[in-house]
Amino acid sequence: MLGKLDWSAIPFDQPIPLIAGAVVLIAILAVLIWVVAKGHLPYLWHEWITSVDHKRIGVMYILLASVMLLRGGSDAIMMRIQQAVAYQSQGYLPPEHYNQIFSAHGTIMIFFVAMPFVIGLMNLVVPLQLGVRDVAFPTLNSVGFWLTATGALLVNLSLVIGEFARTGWLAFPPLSELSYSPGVGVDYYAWSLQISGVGTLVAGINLVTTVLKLRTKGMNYLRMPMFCWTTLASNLLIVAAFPILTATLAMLLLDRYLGFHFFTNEAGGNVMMFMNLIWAWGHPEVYILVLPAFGIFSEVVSTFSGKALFGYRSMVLATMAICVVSFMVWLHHFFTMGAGPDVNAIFGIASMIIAIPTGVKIYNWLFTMYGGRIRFETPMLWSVGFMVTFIVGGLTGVLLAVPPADFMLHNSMFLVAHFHNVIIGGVLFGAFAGFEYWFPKAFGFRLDERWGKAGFWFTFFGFFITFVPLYIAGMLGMTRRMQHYDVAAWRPWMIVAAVGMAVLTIGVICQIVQLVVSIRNREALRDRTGDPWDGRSLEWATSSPPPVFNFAFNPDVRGEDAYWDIKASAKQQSVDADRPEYQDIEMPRNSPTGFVCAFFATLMGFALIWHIWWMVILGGLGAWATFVVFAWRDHDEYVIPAEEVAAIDRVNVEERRGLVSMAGTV
Amino acid sequence: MNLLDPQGPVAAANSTILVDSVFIMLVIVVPTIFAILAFAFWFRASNPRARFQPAFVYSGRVEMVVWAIPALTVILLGGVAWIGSHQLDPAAPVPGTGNPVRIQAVSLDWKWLFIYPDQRIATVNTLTVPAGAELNFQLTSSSVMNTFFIPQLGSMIYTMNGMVTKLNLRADNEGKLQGLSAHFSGDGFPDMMFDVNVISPLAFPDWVASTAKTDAVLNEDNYKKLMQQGVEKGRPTYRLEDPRLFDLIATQHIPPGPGPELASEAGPTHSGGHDAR
Amino acid sequence: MSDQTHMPAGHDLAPGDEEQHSVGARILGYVVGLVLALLLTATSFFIAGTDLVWQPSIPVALIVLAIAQMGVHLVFFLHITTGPDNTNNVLALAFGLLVVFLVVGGSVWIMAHLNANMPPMDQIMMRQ
Amino acid sequence: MTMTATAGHAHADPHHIGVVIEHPGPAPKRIVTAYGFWIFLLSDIVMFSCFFAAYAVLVGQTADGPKGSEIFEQGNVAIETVCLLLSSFTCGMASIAADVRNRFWFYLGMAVTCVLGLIFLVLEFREFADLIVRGYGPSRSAFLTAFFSLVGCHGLHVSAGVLWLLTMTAQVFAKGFRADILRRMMCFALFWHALDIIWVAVFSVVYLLGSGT
Repeated sequence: MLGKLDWSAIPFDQPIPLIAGAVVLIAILAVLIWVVAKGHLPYLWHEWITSVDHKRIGVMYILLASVMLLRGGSDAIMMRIQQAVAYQSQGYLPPEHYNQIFSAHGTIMIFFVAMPFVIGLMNLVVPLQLGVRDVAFPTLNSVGFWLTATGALLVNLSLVIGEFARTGWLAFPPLSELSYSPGVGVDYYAWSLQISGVGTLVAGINLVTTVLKLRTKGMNYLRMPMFCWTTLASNLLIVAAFPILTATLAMLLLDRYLGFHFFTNEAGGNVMMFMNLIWAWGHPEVYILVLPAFGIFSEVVSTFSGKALFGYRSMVLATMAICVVSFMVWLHHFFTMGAGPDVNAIFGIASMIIAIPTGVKIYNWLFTMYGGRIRFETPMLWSVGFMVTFIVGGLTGVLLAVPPADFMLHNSMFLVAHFHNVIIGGVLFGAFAGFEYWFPKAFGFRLDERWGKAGFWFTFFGFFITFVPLYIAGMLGMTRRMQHYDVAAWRPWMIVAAVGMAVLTIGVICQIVQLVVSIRNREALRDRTGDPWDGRSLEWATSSPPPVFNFAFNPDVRGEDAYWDIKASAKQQSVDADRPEYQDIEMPRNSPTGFVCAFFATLMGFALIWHIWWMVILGGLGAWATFVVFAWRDHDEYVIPAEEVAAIDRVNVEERRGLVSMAGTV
Repeated sequence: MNLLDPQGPVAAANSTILVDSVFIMLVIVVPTIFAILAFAFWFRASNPRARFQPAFVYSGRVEMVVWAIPALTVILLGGVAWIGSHQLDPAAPVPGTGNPVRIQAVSLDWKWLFIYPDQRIATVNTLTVPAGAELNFQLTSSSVMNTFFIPQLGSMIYTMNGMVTKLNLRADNEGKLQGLSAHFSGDGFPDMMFDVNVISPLAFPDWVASTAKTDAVLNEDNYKKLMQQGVEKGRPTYRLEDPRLFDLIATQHIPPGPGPELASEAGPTHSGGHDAR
Repeated sequence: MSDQTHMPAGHDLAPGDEEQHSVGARILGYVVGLVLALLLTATSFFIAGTDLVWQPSIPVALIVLAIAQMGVHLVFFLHITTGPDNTNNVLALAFGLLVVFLVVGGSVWIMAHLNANMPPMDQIMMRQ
Repeated sequence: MTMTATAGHAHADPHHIGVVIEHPGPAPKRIVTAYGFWIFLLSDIVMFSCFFAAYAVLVGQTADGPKGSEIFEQGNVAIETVCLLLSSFTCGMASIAADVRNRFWFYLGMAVTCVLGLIFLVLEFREFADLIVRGYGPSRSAFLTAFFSLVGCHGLHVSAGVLWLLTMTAQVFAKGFRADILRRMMCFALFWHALDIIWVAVFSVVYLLGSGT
């Protein structure tokens, strides 16, 4: 009846996950009870869960990412403590638990923190920057989000029901094959990634189509803000790379469920093929994450320097070059497998070639600052911090692309330090910069500067205190994923890294406090202009938060160099010019499709993991039925009447006109 | 285990390339970081002496330079990478004094088996080699992937079941080194460290002779016992019954190692956990 | 980028859509496509089974025929053209094909080198 | 606010591009939908390419089991191919009928497409069942694993296509040729033609190349 599921799946003998799970469960229940008791449930359902508004979905993506950041961060803290104490001893985490933790940490941080964070920001901002009312496929957008959330839910479920993979975040066979990982851990891993992967693919298709086909009048390609360009590049990579992940995991699952022989030791399976395919996805994935961050930094640096972005065309060229070349470098993840000198050298050189456009980007930001009037508000701090940090990451990255150097450093703590250097220093700093920068746009009030800056400094120094020791440990021959070790020389560095982790944690706490403080002081921090930073692109041309239809009139973009002109003209247009006739606006109707679909996906994923076949069929039928019902509906749009548009817009315009005339007198 | 303290020619070349590459890049990275901080500081909004130049958004000259700097660096490093990958290919010969020593390494769950087919001996978790001689490694795995790595001798390489990878090394100085597995392979992975004893070429035959006197014999049956999952705390040595044992493993005539016992099929498995402790 | 120079932006076609033709012309397009595709298929099957052709050249011929047939499908069934109204569609297709080429070609190349460097079982046995 | 005035002039045309044709604004829904689906198809083809790559790598790994030339039946494949080709044609006819809102020809075209698709599926199912009965299932060797996965993946797509076809025909029956249904019909036609293209690669690479030597 319940497949492999029975009481032994609950880890009663392991206090840490059980307590953690209980705490999370109680928290969720408490929130639910509060929501129901306060009568917020209808609001939540109508305004958020079933919403197809790209801004709301963007916010939900970021919320998911933030919650999962805390989960992944807790894993990181546990790992750093374990390695600090487990010198010539077993530490406090037994191997089967420690191995789950580092696997979950990697999986969560990449798939459920970094990905949703950047996708959330893109969702929130790109339609606004393009001057349009929504993304190309609003309902699918909601489906994509909820499927990502399903994946996250399944990963967290593994904490209390069963176990998570003990194979590392990429589940290399044959260790991940049934014979060496007979538990459900790898199944949790694979199914949650398959389900959230569908969500990511949907988001990618959606955003590519949005950028290419939905631009407001006059928004030629070379007038798009840089963030739109990096969004395009990043989502093209999603569309091209995620199917590879889907196929690879499908092969692994076929091996595990139906006795196929793609990657097994037996019957001619080839484990190297998994390495090859997973990295053919894995390397573009890195650029999927970091390209949007590059876009955010471009926006932030130019805004806070009071200048247009330096070398815009170079930036576009560099972005698209990275997009294409990132598909030609994946072998550098397994130089040490022995593919021979020609293959190694060619892929090594191709990997270095990516450093050229990336370097160009750094210099362009540098010269954007040159001759600017730089305001060091929190987003700008993150950006300058990123530039310094990321260069170090780039240096070690190019170093690892030199095969003979990689022969010594592959899989070492040096490598761990390197990719945290680029993922934290690049993606996470970028996500935080974007968060601080666009928060007022999403919610209508700014974030507290003092706590934000404190958060930055703690994170910045915490990062270096944590990861410079790991670089050194790598140079001392320490390899990754050690549950314990007996080498005295490594010990001091692990202790320093644990201290750094504590500093990093303070940084995260500062940001949580910042959020709380800002919400409490929201009236004082209110942004009435819609343009708190003196921004340069169209998202600042509407109110904060924007009305559901974003723009009462689709802006008409003129002028060759988009940024400042667009804003100037857009502002004047919306503030000064006499408004033409207001017209009815059609907006997509809210739909529970995404949520219902995710419900069945969760059911199906869970059933597949535990081999509960009747439930699999139920989930599959349910998902299909959901789509049929969705396809059958007659009215997928509703109309906001012209009077209502006018009423909303006039209030905004009045408010801003007052502010602008005040600003003019200063 | 310091990578910058190489004990053989391969590691020496690797670490020299490593250090060279870092310095080549530092030549541009340091000025760039300095420029970032300097520009950020000088052009702060509160500095009245900084000239505001909002029109400075394009300069053909700067763009040329900006593309040229990373491009030239990459050409230089690319050259190093090309030559380096050919000369330091793991399978490339590393000439040494005296006869080369053939060593067949098998990664087991979770220990290392070193077979000396010509000497007809085998050791577990300890590798004894003569200084100065070329060491020809052939490597495979009894079950899952691992990576064979002696940091101070250089160049790591994967071990995989059903496949044979090749690695040539040389140890120049007598002494004790440590090796490890650099690819996660399961619960006992951290215990896959092994000792490397580099002894004088004169003492090596003696060591072989004394090892060959051991009672323990490594044959197919004993090997199958050895490859069960578990951690080996001792340093057993064996007489090798059949010098073709490695070929039998590599060609899967001896089937791959079994993995954890299936008693714990559902839920968190603890097999190996108690072994590792 | 192309809309910066000459492309009369705004005249886009959906992938799969044809420029306005009469029904007769459209049907004719499909008929031509079907006939060509059937011919190419028949040739493929014929070549694979015959010994009239120099044997080692058969794989090349089959691949060329397959590419030709895919081209026929793209042109006559999917209505992909080089016209300016199709630029975006063709660019997307080109990107997709590039990725396919890189993934398949790269994988085969890498795996061939890996396999060559790690003599599989039969080779070892022959050496004994 | 003093900057705004100067900025307008300074940035008017810094790159001296000259003629610029204004972007006309968001594309109509039909183009947006079809383009999105086009992108999906490309991603689907990338997914297939992985299975092709796996097949290319594993084709020699027969583990003493049968080789391709020993199990492939040319006649069967030829019939399958003709079925799919004809169904592509009839699908094209159905989409023309939908565009001119001719119900009879639309239903006829879709029905024939469906039947041809089903014949294809039955033939493929028979081939698979026959192989499994003979002990040459996907667990027999890595080659058979790759073969079953690649061909089966295409078969699954065809099955999904048939399901989609039936659902959509029912919709036309219930709702008529509404704009959103016509958009879906366009996507379906793209899907069905794309499956045919993939099948061309499958029969060339797997069956024809595999049956020689």
